[in-house]
Amino acid sequence: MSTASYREAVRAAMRKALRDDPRVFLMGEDVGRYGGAFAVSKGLLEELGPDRIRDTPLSESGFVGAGIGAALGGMRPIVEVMTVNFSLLCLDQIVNNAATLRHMSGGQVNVPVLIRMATGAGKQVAAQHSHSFENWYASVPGLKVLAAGTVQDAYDMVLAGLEDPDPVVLFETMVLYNMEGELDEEASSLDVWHARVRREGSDVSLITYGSSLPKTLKAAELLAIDGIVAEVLDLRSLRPLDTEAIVRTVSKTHRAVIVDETYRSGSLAAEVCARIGENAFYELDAPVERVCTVEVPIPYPKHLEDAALPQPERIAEAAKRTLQRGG
Amino acid sequence: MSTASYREAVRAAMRKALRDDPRVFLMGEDVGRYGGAFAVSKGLLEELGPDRIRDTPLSESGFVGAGIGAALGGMRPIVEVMTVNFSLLCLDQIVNNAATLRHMSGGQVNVPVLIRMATGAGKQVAAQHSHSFENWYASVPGLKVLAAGTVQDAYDMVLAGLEDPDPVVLFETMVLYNMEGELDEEASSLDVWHARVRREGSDVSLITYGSSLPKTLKAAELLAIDGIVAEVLDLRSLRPLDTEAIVRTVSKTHRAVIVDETYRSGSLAAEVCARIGENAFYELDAPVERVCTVEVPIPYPKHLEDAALPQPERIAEAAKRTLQRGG
Amino acid sequence: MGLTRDHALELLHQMVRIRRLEEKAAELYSAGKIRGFLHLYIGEEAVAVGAMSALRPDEAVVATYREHGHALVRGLSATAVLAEMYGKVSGCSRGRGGSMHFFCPEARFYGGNAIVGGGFPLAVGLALADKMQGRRRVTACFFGDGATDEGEFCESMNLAALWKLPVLFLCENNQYSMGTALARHAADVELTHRPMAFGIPAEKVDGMDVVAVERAVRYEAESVREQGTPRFLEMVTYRYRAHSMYDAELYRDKAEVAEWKERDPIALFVARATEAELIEDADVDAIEQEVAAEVARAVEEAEAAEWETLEDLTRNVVAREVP
Amino acid sequence: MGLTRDHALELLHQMVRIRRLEEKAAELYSAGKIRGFLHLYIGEEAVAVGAMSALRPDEAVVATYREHGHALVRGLSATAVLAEMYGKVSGCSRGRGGSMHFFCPEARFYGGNAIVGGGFPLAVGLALADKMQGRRRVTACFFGDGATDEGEFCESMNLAALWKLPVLFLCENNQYSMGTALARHAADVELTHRPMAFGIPAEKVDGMDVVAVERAVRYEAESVREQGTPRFLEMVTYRYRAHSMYDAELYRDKAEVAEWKERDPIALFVARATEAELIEDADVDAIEQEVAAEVARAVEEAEAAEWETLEDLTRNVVAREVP
Ligand SMILES: Cc1ncc(C[n+]2csc(CCOP(=O)(O)OP(=O)(O)O)c2C)c(N)n1
Ligand SMILES: Cc1ncc(C[n+]2csc(CCOP(=O)(O)OP(=O)(O)O)c2C)c(N)n1
Ligand SMILES: [Mg+2]
Ligand SMILES: [Mg+2]
Repeated sequence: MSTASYREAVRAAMRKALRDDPRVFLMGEDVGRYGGAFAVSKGLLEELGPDRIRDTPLSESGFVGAGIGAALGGMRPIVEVMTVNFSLLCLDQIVNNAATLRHMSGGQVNVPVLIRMATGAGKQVAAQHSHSFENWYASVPGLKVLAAGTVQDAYDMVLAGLEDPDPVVLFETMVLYNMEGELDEEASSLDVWHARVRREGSDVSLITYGSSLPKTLKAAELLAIDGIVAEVLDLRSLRPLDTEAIVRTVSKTHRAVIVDETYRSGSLAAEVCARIGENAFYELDAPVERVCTVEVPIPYPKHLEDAALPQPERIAEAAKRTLQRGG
Repeated sequence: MSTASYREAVRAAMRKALRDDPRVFLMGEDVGRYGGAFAVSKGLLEELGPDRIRDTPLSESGFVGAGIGAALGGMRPIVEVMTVNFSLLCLDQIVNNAATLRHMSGGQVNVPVLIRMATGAGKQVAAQHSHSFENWYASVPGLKVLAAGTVQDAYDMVLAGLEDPDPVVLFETMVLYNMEGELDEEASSLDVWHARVRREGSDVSLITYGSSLPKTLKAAELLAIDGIVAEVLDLRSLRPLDTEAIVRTVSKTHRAVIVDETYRSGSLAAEVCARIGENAFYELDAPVERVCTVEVPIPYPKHLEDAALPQPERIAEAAKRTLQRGG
Repeated sequence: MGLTRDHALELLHQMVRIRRLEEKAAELYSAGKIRGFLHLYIGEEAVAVGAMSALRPDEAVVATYREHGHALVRGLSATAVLAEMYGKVSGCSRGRGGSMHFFCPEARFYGGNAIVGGGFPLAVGLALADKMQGRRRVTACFFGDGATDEGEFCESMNLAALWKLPVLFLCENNQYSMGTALARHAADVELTHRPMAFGIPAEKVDGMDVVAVERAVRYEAESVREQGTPRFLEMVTYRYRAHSMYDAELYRDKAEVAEWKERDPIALFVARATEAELIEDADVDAIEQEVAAEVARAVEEAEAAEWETLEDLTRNVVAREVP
Repeated sequence: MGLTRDHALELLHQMVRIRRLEEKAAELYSAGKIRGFLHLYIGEEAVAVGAMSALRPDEAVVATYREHGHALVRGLSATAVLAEMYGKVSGCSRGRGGSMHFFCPEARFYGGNAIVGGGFPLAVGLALADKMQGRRRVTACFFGDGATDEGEFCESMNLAALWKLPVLFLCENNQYSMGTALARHAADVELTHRPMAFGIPAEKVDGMDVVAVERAVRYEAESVREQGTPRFLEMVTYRYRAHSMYDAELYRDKAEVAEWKERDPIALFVARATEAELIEDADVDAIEQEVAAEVARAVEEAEAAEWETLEDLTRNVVAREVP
C-alpha cells in the first residue's frame, strides 16, 4: 500500500503487464520518445524498447485498426488514443471491427485489445478538445467500457482490460492524472465490472463515474454540512452497467441524482434514468435529477467552461431539489 | 395532392431545391451515374448535370468535410452519406467542424449544410450495415437532427433542412424508401421541428420516430383489436426534441412506451425516458417501457434479425404491460 | 505455359468452382433463399485463384464483401460457404455474417469485411503480430480500386512501410467503384503511384490471366517473406455482373462488358492450356461435372441445414458479460 | 534580393510582430493570463509572412492550432488575437475559441482548426464553392508534416485533383509531429511524393528564407489561379519552442535546435537585407520599437476587455433552436 498519482497508477499497471506478458505492447501517438501527451507512458520506451513501445504516425484509424488486427494475430495490444476527441477518427474500426468480429464470425475469432483514451473537459482546451463520449461507446454491443475514477481503479482497470478476451475501452480522466490516492498493487482486483459505493448514505443517491466522481464526493461533503447524508455510487463499468447496484442504492434512498460529464441530451445519465424507471419506479419518492454538461461546444474561457460542466454546487442543489419534492 | 413513394418524395424535394436555388448541389457516393445506392437521386444527373450532381470517391471524411467547407463558401450543399454505417468515417467532420464552427468563431461563421443518410436495419445486410445512430447525432450541440417517418415529411424535411442556417442531419429509413403515401407539395410546411400525433389515443402513449413509426402504428392497430386506444406520437425532430409534446401525450394517457431502433443501452428512447421522468414524473401511472433493438450486432438470418428489432407485437406487449401495472 | 498438367487442371478447377457456385448463388438469390447483399466475383476468378495458389496455408488473408471466390479457393467448402449465404448454423460464420462476412481462422481467413477500407488496418495488425512473434510470413490484403480512395488505405500503407511489415497489398482493379469508373473516382488512374509515395514497390499484372497472376503474386509474396517489407500488386480485371444483385448498370455500356467478356479468364485459360496440350476438352467436361456435383451437394446440404434458435439470439456478442 | 526597401521593411516588420507577440504570449501563459494549449510559431515566421504576402485579400486561408502568425499577417489586430488568447469578448472569436481557434470571415480566415487534418476537407470545399460560383481564386491550406499522415490528407488531395479545384496545399514541415521526428512518422520523408501520386505538382522551398517562400508561393498561387487546379508546396522549417507550452523536449537534442537557430529566419533576413543595403540597424530598431508598442497596447486592451457574461453561455450554438 502506497500513494501514487492516477498517472503513475496507469503507468505501473502497463509496466507490470508489459513485463509479465510478451504479447502485450503499447502503441499510440507520442507514447515513446515524447513520453505520452500526458506523460503516462514516460520511461517505458527506455525500459522496454521501441518494439514494445511504439510511436505511431497521426493515423488514428490506421493504428487503432492495427491494434485490432494484432489482437486477431495473437497479441495483447494496448492502444492509446491520445484523447476521446480524436477517437472519432477511429470509431469505425472500434464499432465495425473490434465490436463485431466475434459475432460476425460466429464466435470463431475474438479481439483482446485494450483501447485507452483520455476524456473530459476542464483544461480550457476549447470545443474540439473537450468532449466526453463515454455514452456513445457504452451503447455499442460487443464492447466493454470502463471509466477510472480512483487511483486504484486506474491500476486495476488496465489489468482487467488486458485480461478480457474482448475489446475493452478504458476512459482515463484528463484532469485526474495528477490526482494522488492510495494504490495497493498487491490487493489489486480484476473485478472492476461492478459499481462501488464510495460513500454510504441514506437521504439521496448520487450516481456517477470517472471524471465526475471527485466532484460528486465534494458535493456529498457540501450536503453533509446541511445535514444531508448522500450515498455516492461509482458506476466504474459503463458497459455492462451494474443495474442491480443502481437499484440497490435507489431502493435505499428513494432519491437519485445522476452526475455525468457527457452532454445532457443522450447522456449516459439518460440511460441510468431509464433503468431506474424500469427497475425501481415504485421506489422513487421524487423525480430523478441529471447534472450533465450544458449543451454547448465547450467554450475556452474558464468561467464559461466551469459553468458548462457539472460542479459540486450544481450537484448539491440538484440533490436538495429531490429532497424538497414530496414523494 | 397525390401519392408518391418516400424515395420519390426525397427526390422531388431535392429537385425543387436544385431548380430554385443555384447554391444548392448534391454530392455523394454514386448519386450521379449510378442514380444513388437506393435510386433516390435517379435522373437528377441527366436533368441538372455533373456540376450540380457530383459523384464522389469513397472518401466520407473528405467529401462530407468538403460539403461543410462549401457551405462556409456560400453554397447550400446536400451531402448524401450512403448509409449511417459509413458516417462513422466522417463523424469527426460533422462533430468537430459542422457542429462547432459557429460557436468557436463566436457566431461569425455558420454551416448551412444538409447531410442526408439512410439508416436502419431490416434488409438482412448484417452487422456492419444495419446500425442506427440517430441517438448519437441527436446528442451533439450545434447539430439539428430530423427523422422522416412519412412521405410528406421526407419531402418537407429536405426543404426545411436546406432552409436552416445550421447543419442539419436528415435520417431517411432504408426500409421505407418504397413506402407509398400522400404527398402534397403545395401544402408543404417547413415546420418539421415539432412532434406530431399520428394517431389519437387515451390509454397509452407510443412515442417513436422514423424507421419505427409504421411498426408503431401497426402496434396501435393490434392494441385496438383488444380495445386499447393508443396514441402515437412521432417525434420527427430528434434535436431539438419536442419535450412539450412528449409531456402533453404522457399527461393525457399516463402511460408510455418508447419505440426506437437504436440499441437499447444509450438509445434515444433513454433520453425520452429521462425527460418524461424530469417533466412528467407525477403524471405516470406505470413505469415507462422501451422497445429498442436488442443488444447484438445485427445477425444476417431473417428470423434472428426480426427478433433483434422492434416489432409491432413486441410494442403491443410492452403497451399492455404498462396497462397491467397499477399506478 | 510453364506449368504441369496437374496444376493446370487445379487452376481451371478452382476458377470453375467459383463461377458455377456463384451462378447458383444468383439463382438462389432470385428464389429468395439468399438475401441481403450478394456481390458476385464472376469475371474476376483468375485473381483469387492465381493469388491464393501463391500463398502458404498459414498466411493470413483479409478480403472484402466480394469474397466468395477467395474463401472457396482458400479451402472453405462449398457447403460452408453456401450455408453461410443461407444463414444456416452450418455456415462458415454460423450464419451470422452472410455473404459479406465469411470467416475461417483455421484457414487464417479473416473476413469478409463490408466497410470499404476497413480491412487495411487489420492486415497491418496481423502482419505486425507476425513480425513481433518472429514469424516470417505474408498477410495478404485484397481490396478494390475504389477502396484506394479511403484515407485508411494511405494510413495503412504508411504504417506498413514505416514499420517494415510483411503485408502484400493486392488491389483488384475491376475498373469501377460500384457505379463510378476509375477515371471518375481516382485523380491519377495509375494506382501504383500511391504505394510508391510511401516507398512501397508496386507492380501491375493482367488480372484476367490466371497464370500471370499466380506468377506475379508468387514473386511478390516471396519478396515480402524475404525482405519482410510491404509490397503492392495491382491486378487489372473486370466485374461481369452487377455491383450487387440489383443494379441497372446505367454507368457502363454493354459494349464495354462484351469487350471484357472476350477475355473471360476461364475461356482464356482453357484455350491456352488446350493449345499448349496441357488439357483436353474431356478434362473440362470432367471438371464441369465434378463441380456441378459439388454445387448440387452444397445446395442440398445448405437446404437441409439447421437455423440457429431464437434463444441464441445474443450469443457470441462477448465471451462473458461480466468476467 | 529583388525587393524594394519598403517591401523588405514590411516582411521584417511582420516577422518581428509574430516573434514579439508570441514571446509576450508565452510570458502571459506563465502568468496564468492565457490557459489551455498555446502552440508557438517562433522559428517558423518566414513561412506565414512569405506565404501571406503572396495571397490576395479575398483568398481563403485555412490554418491549424499553430495559427497566431498566420492570423496576424492576414490582418487580424494584435489586440483581437491577444484578447482571444485571454478569452475576452473582444477577441477575434469572442473569446470562445482561444489560441487554437482564431476566425475572421472579413479576412477570409477560416480557423484555427485543432483536429489535425480537419482543415483539409474544409479547404477543398471552400475551393469548390469558388469554382462553382465562377470565382478565380486560391484557397490556401496550411498544415504540418504530421498532418500528412492522416487519411484526410490523401482523401482531400484526390478530391481536389479529381475535381480540379484551386487549392494550394502549404505544408509547414518543421521536422516533427509533436515529439515524433519526420523519419519516425513518415515512411518516405520526401513528402512531395504524396501529392504527386494524385497528379498534384509539388515543390519544396527553404522555409527559413522569407524571400524564397514568398517567391515560391507567389509562383504556386499564380499557377493555381491560372490553371484552377491544386498544387502543393513544402516549406522546410523548424519549431524553436516546445510543441505546446509544456514539453520536456526529450525527443530532440539541444544541438539540433541550436543548429537551426543559426538559420533564424529573422536574423537571416536582417543580415541579407542589410548586406543588400535595403535596410540599416536603425530600421530594425524602429521596427522593434513600433512592435513593442503594438504588443504593449494589445496587452493593455486585452487586460481591459470584458468577459462574456454567464447568461450568454449557450449563445451561438445554433442560430435559433426552432426556426
Ligand atoms: C466506407 C464505405 N463506403 C461505402 C460503402 C458502399 N459500397 C460498398 S462496395 C462499394 C464500392 C467499392 O468499390 P471497390 O473498392 O472498387 O470494390 P469492388 O466492389 O469493385 O470489388 C461501395 C461504395 C461501403 N460498404 N463502405
Ligand atoms: C486527429 C488528431 N490527433 C492528434 C492530435 C494531437 N496533436 C496536436 S498537434 C499534433 C502534432 C501535429 O504535427 P504537425 O502536423 O507536424 O504540426 P506541428 O504541430 O508540427 O505544427 C498532435 C499529435 C490532434 N490535435 N488531432
Ligand atoms: Mg472496383
Ligand atoms: Mg510538424
